[in-house]
Order: sequence, then structure tokens, then C-alpha cells
Amino acid sequence: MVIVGGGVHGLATAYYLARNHGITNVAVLEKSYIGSGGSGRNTAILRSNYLTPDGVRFYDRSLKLYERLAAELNYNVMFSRRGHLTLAHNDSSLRTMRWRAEVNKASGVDSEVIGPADIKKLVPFMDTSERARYPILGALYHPPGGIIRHDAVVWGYARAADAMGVHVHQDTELTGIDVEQGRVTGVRTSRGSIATRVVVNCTAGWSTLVANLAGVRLPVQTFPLQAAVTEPVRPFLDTVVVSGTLHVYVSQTDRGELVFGASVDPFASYSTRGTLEFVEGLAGHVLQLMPSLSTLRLLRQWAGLCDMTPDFAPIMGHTEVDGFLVDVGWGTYGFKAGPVAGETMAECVATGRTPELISAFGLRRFADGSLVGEKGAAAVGH
Amino acid sequence: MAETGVVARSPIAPAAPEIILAGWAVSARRSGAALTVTDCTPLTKVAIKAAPVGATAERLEVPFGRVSRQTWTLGDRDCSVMVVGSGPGEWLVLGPPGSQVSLIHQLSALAGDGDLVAVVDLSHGRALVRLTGSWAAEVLAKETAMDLGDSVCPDGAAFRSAVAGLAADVIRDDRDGTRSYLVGCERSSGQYLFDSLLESGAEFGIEVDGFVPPDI
Amino acid sequence: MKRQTRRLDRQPGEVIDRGSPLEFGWNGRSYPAYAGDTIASALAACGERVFSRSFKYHRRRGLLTASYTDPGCIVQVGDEPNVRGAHRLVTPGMDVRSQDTWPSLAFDVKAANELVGRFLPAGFYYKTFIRPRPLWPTYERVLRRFSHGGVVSPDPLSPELSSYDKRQVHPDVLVAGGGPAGMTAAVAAARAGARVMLVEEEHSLGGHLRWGDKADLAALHDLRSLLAASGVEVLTNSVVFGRYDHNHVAIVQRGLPHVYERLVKARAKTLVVSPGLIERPYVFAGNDVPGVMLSTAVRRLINLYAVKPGDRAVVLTANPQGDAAVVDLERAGVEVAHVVDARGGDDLVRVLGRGGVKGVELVGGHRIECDLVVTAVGWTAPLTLLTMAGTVAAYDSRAARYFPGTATLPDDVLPAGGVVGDGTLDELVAHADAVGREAARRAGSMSRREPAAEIPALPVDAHPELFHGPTHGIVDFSEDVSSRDLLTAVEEGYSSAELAKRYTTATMGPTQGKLESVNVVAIIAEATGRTISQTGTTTWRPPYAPVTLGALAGRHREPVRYSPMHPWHERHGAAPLVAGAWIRPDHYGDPAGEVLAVRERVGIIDVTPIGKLDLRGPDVPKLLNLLYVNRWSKLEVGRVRYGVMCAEDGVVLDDGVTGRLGDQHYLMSTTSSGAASVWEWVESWLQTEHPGWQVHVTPVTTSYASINVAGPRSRELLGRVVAEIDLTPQAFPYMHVRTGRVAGVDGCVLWRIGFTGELSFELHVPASYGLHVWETLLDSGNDLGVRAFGIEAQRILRLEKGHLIVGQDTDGLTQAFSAGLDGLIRLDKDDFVGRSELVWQAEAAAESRLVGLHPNDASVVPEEGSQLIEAGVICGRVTSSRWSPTLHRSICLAQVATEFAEPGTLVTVRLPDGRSVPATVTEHLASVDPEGARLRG
Amino acid sequence: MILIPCPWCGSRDAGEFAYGGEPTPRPDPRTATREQWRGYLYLRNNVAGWTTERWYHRMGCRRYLTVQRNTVTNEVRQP
Repeated sequence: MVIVGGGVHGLATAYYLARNHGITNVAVLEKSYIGSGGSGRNTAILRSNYLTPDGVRFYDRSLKLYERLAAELNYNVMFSRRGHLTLAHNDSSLRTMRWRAEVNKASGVDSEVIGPADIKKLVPFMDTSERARYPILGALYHPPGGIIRHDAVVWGYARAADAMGVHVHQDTELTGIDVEQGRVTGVRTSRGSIATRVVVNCTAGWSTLVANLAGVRLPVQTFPLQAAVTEPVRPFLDTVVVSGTLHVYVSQTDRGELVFGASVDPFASYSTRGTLEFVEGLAGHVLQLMPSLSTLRLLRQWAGLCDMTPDFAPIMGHTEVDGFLVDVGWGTYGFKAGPVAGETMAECVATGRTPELISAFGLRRFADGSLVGEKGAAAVGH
Repeated sequence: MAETGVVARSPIAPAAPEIILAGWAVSARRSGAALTVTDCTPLTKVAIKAAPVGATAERLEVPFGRVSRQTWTLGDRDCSVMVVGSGPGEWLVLGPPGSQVSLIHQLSALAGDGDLVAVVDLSHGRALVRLTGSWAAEVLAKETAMDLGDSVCPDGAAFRSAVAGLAADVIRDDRDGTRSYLVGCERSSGQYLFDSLLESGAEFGIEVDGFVPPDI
Repeated sequence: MKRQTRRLDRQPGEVIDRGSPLEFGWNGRSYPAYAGDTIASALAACGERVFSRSFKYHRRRGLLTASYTDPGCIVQVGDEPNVRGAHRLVTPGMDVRSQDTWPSLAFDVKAANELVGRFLPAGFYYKTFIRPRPLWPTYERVLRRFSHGGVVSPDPLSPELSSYDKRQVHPDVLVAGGGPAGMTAAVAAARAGARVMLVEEEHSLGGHLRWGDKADLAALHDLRSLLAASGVEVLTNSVVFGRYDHNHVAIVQRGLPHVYERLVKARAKTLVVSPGLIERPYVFAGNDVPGVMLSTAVRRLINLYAVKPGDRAVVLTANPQGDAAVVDLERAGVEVAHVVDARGGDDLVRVLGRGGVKGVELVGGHRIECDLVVTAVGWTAPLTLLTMAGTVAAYDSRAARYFPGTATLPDDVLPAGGVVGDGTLDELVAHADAVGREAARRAGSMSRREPAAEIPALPVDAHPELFHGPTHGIVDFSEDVSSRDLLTAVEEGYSSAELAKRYTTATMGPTQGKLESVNVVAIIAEATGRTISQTGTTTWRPPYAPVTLGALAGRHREPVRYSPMHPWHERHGAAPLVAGAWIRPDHYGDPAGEVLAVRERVGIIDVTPIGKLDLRGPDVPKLLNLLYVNRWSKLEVGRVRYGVMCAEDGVVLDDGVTGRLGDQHYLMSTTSSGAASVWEWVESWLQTEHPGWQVHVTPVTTSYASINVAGPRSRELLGRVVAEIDLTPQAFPYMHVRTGRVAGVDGCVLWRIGFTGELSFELHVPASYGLHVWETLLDSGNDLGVRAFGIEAQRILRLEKGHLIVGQDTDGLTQAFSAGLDGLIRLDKDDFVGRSELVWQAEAAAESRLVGLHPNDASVVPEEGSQLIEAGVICGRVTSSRWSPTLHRSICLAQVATEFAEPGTLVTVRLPDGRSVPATVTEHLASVDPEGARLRG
Repeated sequence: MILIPCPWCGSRDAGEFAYGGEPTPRPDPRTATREQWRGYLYLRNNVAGWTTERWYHRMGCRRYLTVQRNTVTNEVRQP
């Protein structure tokens, strides 16, 4: 079978196909180098404090797989469990944080709403005063959240999959999918053709274009998501901090750099060139949270592509074309789901059945009008 | 309009000393600084909407993006008014404080036959400030991405764009050869706009100058 | 105090002002300097050679480039971390410290890392600390102590470090780089009539001419005179750090009198990119020992700062600039012990010495004693701005450097100077002159008939490909990555340039590839048996130079909105509530008392932020029928009606009342947060779907101060301030509108509506008189017990009445039937926005419903967001909850699965503290006056 | 920031506008099937290349306008 996309989703799917199902006749097609897309461009934040029970269960499984990944792959992916804070600057986001905390607790996931004094203890640099333009009323504190070395995850999965016989083809671009009488018969690439009955679309940024090759339309729009990193300074920030109101999230790496992300760009685009207004807005918002960081220098900015779906939930599983499966529409949260997406997609491919864990994420839900409720809170969450 | 004794207040707190002029609480401060900012909110502001091309547009004689100073008879007085082409099919007419009844009357009469015209008094819905001085463009350039150069924005030009993050109407209206801009925004953000201009103008020694009616 | 033992006599091109001596501090000791000195030049003049410790191995580091990109002299200045010591000018009393060294720069404990260096090769993180897993957090804490960089403090910064600013400019031609090419291009463009801005990173214009010979200095003098007369706006000590789409160019301007840094945002018609070339370090053993410098570094030190960089030098040269360095060194009295001419195949093997250069080893084992090693092995073209504009860099092996592929550049970007080619100064100037004229022409500054300027081709000098010597050395000085690390990465399979870079972190540090990227690519190419072209280039990402968060943020302000009554609220101790841009009174200290005042007497609340749209025209009823789920065709003049809007997916969007003021005149209200979006929603339907409809829409939210007067005595209170409006229930019934004079103010609109559930009147008063009317109401109602109430009291009142809040009791997926709006929705209308989905929702029956809920224990108020759980499964949530001062019990609204929505159903609420409490679904959403007798009174 | 050519106001920073995306024709609500309606709600072409899209000049003339934009290069032109 053929997996399109050599990022964490594609490689994890290949890895679990080999490890859990003994299927190693797998080709992973990557048009550039492995991890060159969203897997290498995200801000590597992990958490499972979602809003819907479906979401919580799914991401909790992912987090558990991440926690033991280093030992399993014999490759240190440097998972740093340092706690994750989502700030609430107004009444309605505080209400949503409580809602999330309660759903999390009901699913056995550790989340709690905490107040400004506790936030200040966790992040002494934070302006928790009432004078702030957007005062901090509280936060959702999620101790299991953290960060990981994203490249290492990609390399670890690639190494392990390769060792089990999976073929990873870099610099190999998919150019066509052959469909005969409603089922997949093969793919064409920039380096030749492969006969196959199963193609799994594990791409981000280009998922609609790949699906179009199979004649499948997706309810997806592609938006750039920008990120940036500062020069290193001595460690001072131990937790991951997210503010939906201010559209910013920040963590400090072990190397001392601050890594920032934001919400997606305001209009659809396939451009990863980045914009000035992104860094302007980002800096303004970071300084609203931590005003004494004015002299910190931004070192590098970049962008990745996010495939946004109407309900902020992914599209996973079978499509109307027999043998063409999708693992797409990951919006801004694809990296968090890498291991569980790989595990469930591998099961889906190997058994032909849709695992319960992803049954809510099928493509049919849009035609059926049964959308997933992650959008319910309409809060930005990363 | 209000009874005598009822005081109208701008959203911008008047710099001391405060006096009552034409029914408005205004600042009596006088500044001779080379760069000044004045709260002109007491001016009457009436919006008129009609088809961008049609009889009403023709009678108003001012295209979108331009300003025209005209003398209208309001009540029993000849008054200077400013007609601003503030949008496609949209005009803003500025008159002396308290002139809305006659302005609305005249504008409603101006409506062309068959044209659907809306005349809405925005005197209380907009804050209006004037920035005057040779550094006025430099101050404004901190707040807006518009090109304020003479080729794009000469005297008598008007545009609507983001100023200090607000949707604002800007009118270039030089005074005796000195750069001057009128900037209008939603009333509720008037103080914020005023403070922003003061802050941005600080390096040029900006000062508050009080309002003297009719001041158009 | 230290003495300037290495200061030379006056140099012809020196930039220091010997008439302005000053003192500053370095690691707590006082040092002399002259105005114009950089931190590095001043310290070097006093004989200091070590300025920092390296990232991984904590090796001593000295000057390498003596320019902004110098990785060896990054220091802490007061509260500012990571200051470029070879660029920042010293100021009197400046407190400069070395970073990340403990206990001192001279004796650094972490230098022990060097001894364990064999544990720190490329990718060591990934291969170690894996087992036992529980220990990784401990390892991580240790590793974090080795992070590299200055210190930030949580305390507020000094005022001078916290003042930033922004400015927007619109030059016809923007020139990035003020060397001879940039200066020439700027003059040429200005002479052609263009508005020109020239930006230079260093403190003065002239580029390499500044440290050149007599002829160079003369040429520089001429260029500066031409520029001064040209009207070009010049920014020095400023840097163009990004070229974004549509020629949006970002500049950070420094050294200003009033602000610390200013972000200048240019919308340039054309951009000339003339950054010059950056000299490349040479990779060989010991290349990072203090005393190893690039040829440009020694030329800068001698000619600009009159500093003698060493006493005895060995020079490795492959180009005329290296040869010129030899001349400069000799003139400065440095003994040049040996010149290794790489053009003849000679090479250096290694540097001897650890804390400082003691000598070099040549090929063949010959050793020469020296304290200075100078290399001149080639150039890197800094292509950041050009690659941001879309150019694809192409490697030219003959010149041993990358060039911009001009075919891929947009018309509005033109390169000039060293990034394009070499040649004599005359050739560079002729080229740049043509580029400047062409830039002006493309900017439209010349008449359109003017033909395109003929841009002469610049010659490209041959240069040997020299990247590394016979030994391994440091490739990335910021990251402590060696050539051996790159080979390790390739051996382990990370063989593409991007992967090897990421694996080793080469080019990821503060220099961002400017010094090291070509060497990195060359070494990977060699290790993989490919050419440099096949290996490709590494990506140049913005910003061109690191830029402070302060400069990017500017004076970060966000619009704030206040109601006309705000001064009164402030005077009366209102607790502020930030609601988007609005600052509103949450309460005045006693929300429960405020509630009771409304229930028992009369209260007034400032509801100015409620969205208001003035709608005029014959087709307004069509518009209302389309946007609201209920029917609007027969609203009489003088009536108001409540309406709910849905999106096309049937999800509740907004609600409010609309009143008909005249035959063709309506006033629509929206929620406060929906004011802007509903206006856009209305415009979108009118402009894109029904352009023929005759409707004019004018937003009047802030034209009116809005005051709700609520409570059984509200009519009585209003009667005292209203003269001409008959307020009797017969003349002015519930859900009617009147206009008239209130408290002496004409043009007021009065609505009889009741969000609080009480008899109430909503006044919309011309905003300038809002404060007057507000104060008059309070003064007039003293004996009635009138009281101002805030948002919190209103939330309680509406909850008691069971009125939903869109966005709180509904969410982003709540369709209208789930919101309990069955009575309102008119599916028998031909069409309205969202109708199709609501028809289907009605057929399928809503999966959840909004219900009233009373905890059985009346004293328990479940927090909003608490979950309803039956048999371990979530079946709903509390959307609103409060203690009701009226009923003396807790009351809630909840979204529950339809099977639990029947009145009387017992459900279980799980509280945040883990307790489970039973609660009962109530018959009505309203807990107070469900029949509505009070508000109709 | 890219510039959006407003037919009324001239080229302005995209930040002055609200992005409206690909215009999708509204099916006749009396006859539309669920499939058609949900296609109208959710499906977009998401073209990598030239596309036609709607913008609203929120900070300027308050007009909805149509622009062609290349979603890869961000070049824009008036249709």
C-alpha cells in the first residue's frame, strides 16, 4: 500500500502498520524530505485537554503513546511534560475553560481551572494585574501537557519503520491516482508508478489536491499558520502558555529559545513566506502577557500550512472511492495527534473497519450534518 | 437638540479649563505650539446616503474622496459647511454646532427624484479631532498605512482607512498653508484616538488646543 | 582603570571621536573608550581578547568578524540580553557583562563540558538519556542549565528600554544597504525624481570603502557629498529585516533621541537590495580560538577604530582583500610573520593555543609562533531579502559563492553591488547608477516613455573554492557545530542539507547562516559526493537580522471603547468588565442589592454597547424577513419585535429587537458583541444577494447612549423626566416604541421591552447627552430608591427570567431548536437564512434542548460549565448559573440531551470539586414570573 | 501585508478587509437537497493558484468586492 506524505502522520501510519499488523509492503511517498511539512513547522505542543469527550479520549491516547515513544523507538524524542496553561481573559473564555476542565475530568484527564495567583506562581513573568488591557481572570491548567522535539519524532518513526521494511521515498511527488470503477488501482509519481489497492492521504496543506487526484472533494480550506522563535535566554518559563484572546502561544525550549505560534492567517493561502503583521501582532500580544520581554530578539519566522475543516475536527477513514483513505484536515492540531492517528489509520487499513476512536471523524459527517463539537467553544486552542 | 442648560459632552475629556460654548463643554486652553490637537466633536455631522451616481450625487457636487467647502444658509445665517465625499454613495456634511435640524432639512430637500436617500444625524455618534502643524503628517504616519504625500493625499482629499486601529474618516484640510487633518471615528473610541495622537505627537511637542466654534 | 594599550595613532578613516572620552563597565570593572567605539573595539583597545564562552563546550571566544554578525562578542548590557558587542556603541556608564559564564569569564565551570565533548556530538540528545525513562526529566533539568544566552528579568524595564514606536512610509525607491552601490543607486533614483529612502545597518554609510585605502576614502567622501545633496532620506544604524509580499518592507531604526527603537514599515514601489558581501570563516582546527579573525575584522579594527589587533600575525589569503589586510597590518605595526597564499595551494592545518592563539601549524608540520591568525577565503552573499522576494539562489563554482537568480525576481526588486558581481569601484558604481535609475523608472517616477535603463553586467571575479582545511573545525560558531558533526549526521543518514542542518542545529543560532551556511552546504556536498549545486542551499528565513519584540510591537495599543456614562461609573466605584473593546461596569459593589432594587423598586443600567442599526427604505421588511427566523412583514409603526438570526447552517447567530420608527424607518438592535458582525452580515446579504433591494444601513451604536430603566417603579421615574410621551400601559404597551424628549433632550427613542423580566423602558439618547440623562434619572428617582445596576445584576435578572444569552446558553453548533426557540421559528416562511437546516432539524428532532434547572439543594450553585452525568456519560452541561437573590436559591440554565429535557426530570450535576448533586429540570426557563405579568404591567 | 485592489478606494492593506473566501452560489432553498445544501455550506475548491474571492472593505468603503488572487504567490488582480 501507498502512504502519501512523509510527515509524522504518514510515518506513524507506516510504523504501526508494520508493528501492529505485520504489514511492511508499504511505500511512503514524500515530495521533499521527511518532516519538511507541518511536522517540522509546528510548535511541538502536546496536550489532551479538548472540549468534547471524543476529542479528549482521542488526544489522551496520543499523549500516552508519545510518553512512551522514546523507549519504544529507542530514540529520545525529548518529551517534556511541563504543564500547559490556557489563559482566560474574559468571562466567556473562563466559562469555556471550566467546561473543558469538567469534560476532561469526566474522561479521567487531569485539568483544572486556576486563578491569577496560581498562574503567577507558575509564570512569574506574567502580568496578572487587573490593569492589564485584557486582565487574566484564570486559566485552564493541564499538567500532562508539554512539548517534544518534533523532528526527533519524525526521525524516530522513520528509522523504526525503515528497520521493519517500510520504504520511505523522499523527493518523490505523487502526480496521479488511478481509480477504476470506483476503486484504487495504482499511483503515479515523479519517479515512476506503483500498483496498489490502498492509498492513504496523510498530507497537510495539499490534502485537497491529493484527494482531487482520486476524485474526492474535501470540505477543507488551507490557511498558513505562522510561528517564530527568539534568540536564547536563560530559562525562565517552565510551562506552555496559551492565550486564545490574544492569539498567541509560547513555550521555552531546553536551548533557551522562546517558540511562538498564533492562530492561522486571516485568509486562505498556500504561501509559507510569512508576514510582517504576524510578527508585529505576536510581539504586541506576548508583551501584553509578559511586558519585560521587550528586549528579547526574534530570530526566525516561518509558516506551515493548515487544512481547516468546518468543525475544527479531522477527517479520517474511508471515502467513497474504495481503497482511498484520508487522514487529513488536521487544522492546527495535527502534530499532537500523530501517534494515535497513525495507530488508528493503520488499524483502519489493516482491518478494513473504522476504529471506534475515530468513528466521529468520518468524511460522511458533513453530508449528514453531524459535525463534531470542538468548534462549540469557538475558542482558539493549541 | 436640547433645552438650554442641558450640556452636551464630547467623549474626549476637555483639557482644563473647561467652559460651555454653544451648549457644549469644551476646553478653553489655547496653545501656540507648532503642533496641536483639538477636539472638534461639537461640530454637527450629518451623513447622507444615496445612489453613488444619480441626481442627489450630482447636486452634492462632491465626488468620493474629495472635500468641498460651501456656504449654506442655515436658519437665518450664512454658515460655512464642509461636504465630504466619505464613501461611494455616502457623504458627510460638517456644520457649526447645533445646526443639525437645518442641515437635515436642507439635505432631505436636496434628495433627487426617485433616489432613495437616507439622512442620518451622526453628530453624537462620531468623535472628530483636528491635528494641525508641520509635523501633522509624521504623527499620522505612525497611525495609518495610507500614503499622506501630496500626490496621493493633497489638501482637500478625504479617505476612510484604519487610523490607530480604528476605522476612521480622514480629511486633509490645511489651515493657512499649514498641514491639518480632521480625523473622525466612532464616538466611543474618541478618547482613545485623542490619546493615541497625543502620545505619537509627544516627540514633536504636541499640545492640546481648545475648540472655538464654528471652527470649520 | 584599564588603559587603551592597543590604541593606534589617528587613522585616516577612523570613526572614533578622540575628543569625547568616556568610561563604561565590563564585568564590573571600569574601561575607557571614545565616542564612536563599539563595545568590542573599546575592549580590544584595552587588550581584551575574550568576550564570551561557546554554547556547548564553553570554549573562550573572541572577535571573529568585528561586525554585527560576530558570534564571539554577544553580551548583556544592563537589562538587555544578547547585545551585539561588535556593533553596539559604548555610552558613558554602560554596564556590559559577559553572558552565561559562571563564576567568571576567565574561569568557567562549564568548560568541563569540553572534557566530556565526546559525549556531545551531533544528535547526542536523541541517542542518550532514553533509559531509564523516568530519569529524562532530571536530565532535562540539567540540560536546560546549559542553554545559552543572556538574562531577562520579570521586573519592569527602564523607561528608555521600553519606548518603541512605529512609522509607515511610502518611498518610491527603498535601498537596503548603504555601501557604494546602495549610495549610488539612491542618488541615481533621487535624481530621476523618486522619493528615496536609504537604510544602512552600520553607524555610517560607505560599506567597505570606510576601511579602505586613500582612494577608497576619497571616493567615499564624494559619494557622501552627492548623497547629502540628493534629498534622500538616510537611516543609519537601521536594518531592513524583511521584504514581504507586495513590497512591504520592514526596517528597524535605532539610535533615535526619543524612542529606543522604531519599526519603519515601508510600502516601497521598488526595492534595491545592496547588502554587500559577508566574509566567510575558514573551517580548520582551532578556528574559534581567540585571535583568529577574518580579514575584514582586522581591517575594521585598524582603520575604523585604530585598534592594533595583535602583535605577530599569520595571514591566510585567497583574495585581494586578504592582501590588503596584510598591508593594513604592517602599517599598524603588526609583524606579519607569514602569509599563506591559498591561491598557490598553501593551507593552514591548525591553530595552536587554547585560550588564545599561540601559533599555527602549516602543511608539512611547520609551526609559526603568532598571536593573530587572519583568514581571507571568500564571501557569502546575504540573500535573505532576495529569497523573500522569490529568487532562487544559484551557486557559481568559479566565484565560489551564491548569486541571486534574477529571472525569478519580481519587477519591483532589483539587486545591486556585491550580491550581483565584483569589478572595480567604477564598475560597481556604473552598475548601481543604472539600477537606481531603473528602480525609479519602475516606480513610476519618470515619464512612461522613458526606456528601461540599460543595466550593465558586472564582472564576476574567479575565486578558489575554499571552505575547510585538512583538519576539522567549527562550522557554526553560535551553535558549536563542527565539520565532524556534519559528517556524523551524513553518516547516520541525514544527508540532505535540510536534515543535516536540523540534526546538528547548524545555522539555527543567532547568526542564522550568514557566516556558516555556505560552509555547511559545501561540507555536506563533499561528504555525500555531490556538487554544491546538487546539495542545494539552505533556506534564508526572515528576519534578516534579529529584531526586538519591543520594536515589532511598537507602542502596542488596542482600541478601547467607553460609553458616555463612563465618567459616572468611574466616580461611583464600578468594577470594570472588559468586554472586547468595551470597558463596562460589572457592578457597583453589591450585585445582589442591585438585583433587588430592580425587582422591588427601579434600577438603571448602561447598555450603550448594544448594537444599533438605522435601516431605511421600502425593502426593510424583506430584509428582516430574510435574516430573522420569525415573521416581520406586518410590524406596525410604533411596534418593536424580538428576533433571532441564524447562519445558513441553522446555528443561532444573534438576537435583538427591532422597532419600526416610521413608514420606511427602522431601528435594529443586536447583541453588544454582535454589533459589528451583524452589520457586516446585513451588508453582505444586501450587497451580494439582493443588490436591488432599496435599503440604506447606517450603524448608530454609539450615536445613542442606551439606558435601561427597569423595575416596578420605572414608569413612575420616567414620568418625571418625560413630558410629551404618554407612558400609561394603554398608550404605551409592552413591545412598543415611542420617540420624544427625555430630560430636556430631543430625539430620544424609548422601547418598552424587558430583558430583566420587569416593567422596563430602554432609552436611546443622543450620546452627547447620555451623562446628563443618566444623572437626571438618578437625581429624579432618589425618593423612589433608584439605583444603578451593572452587568452582573443584569445577568442574574435575565437568568431569573430565563432569557438566553447567545454564545453562552448557545454555542458554535447550537441550532435554533436546541436553543428552545421553537415558538419563534416560522418554517412556513418561504425562505430565511438557515431555514433549510432548521426544517431538517425539526424533522429529526433536536438532540439537545435548553432547559431551566434547579439544584435540589437550593444552596448549591454549580459553576457554569459543570457537566451533567448519567450512568457515567455526559448528557449535558450547565450554561448559566447564579444565586437568585429574589428566590433565595440557586438557579441554572442547562443544555441537556433531549431525553432528559422533560420538566421534572432528575439529573445529576458533577461539580468541579468532584461532588455530584441532584437537580431537577424546571417547567419553564424562567424561575421568576414565567407568565410575564411583571413586564407587561 | 498584501494589498487588495478596492475598486472604490484603490489598493489598501489587506488588514482593512474581511476575507470572504470563494463565493458559493446559494442553492434554491425550496428545492435544494441536503447534499446540495451541505455542499454549499462546507465544500470549497481550495485552489492552489488563481482563484476568485470576495473581500469586504471593513475599514474603508464598506463594500463587498471581488478579487482574483493567486493563493500560491499572493499576486492579486481585479477580475
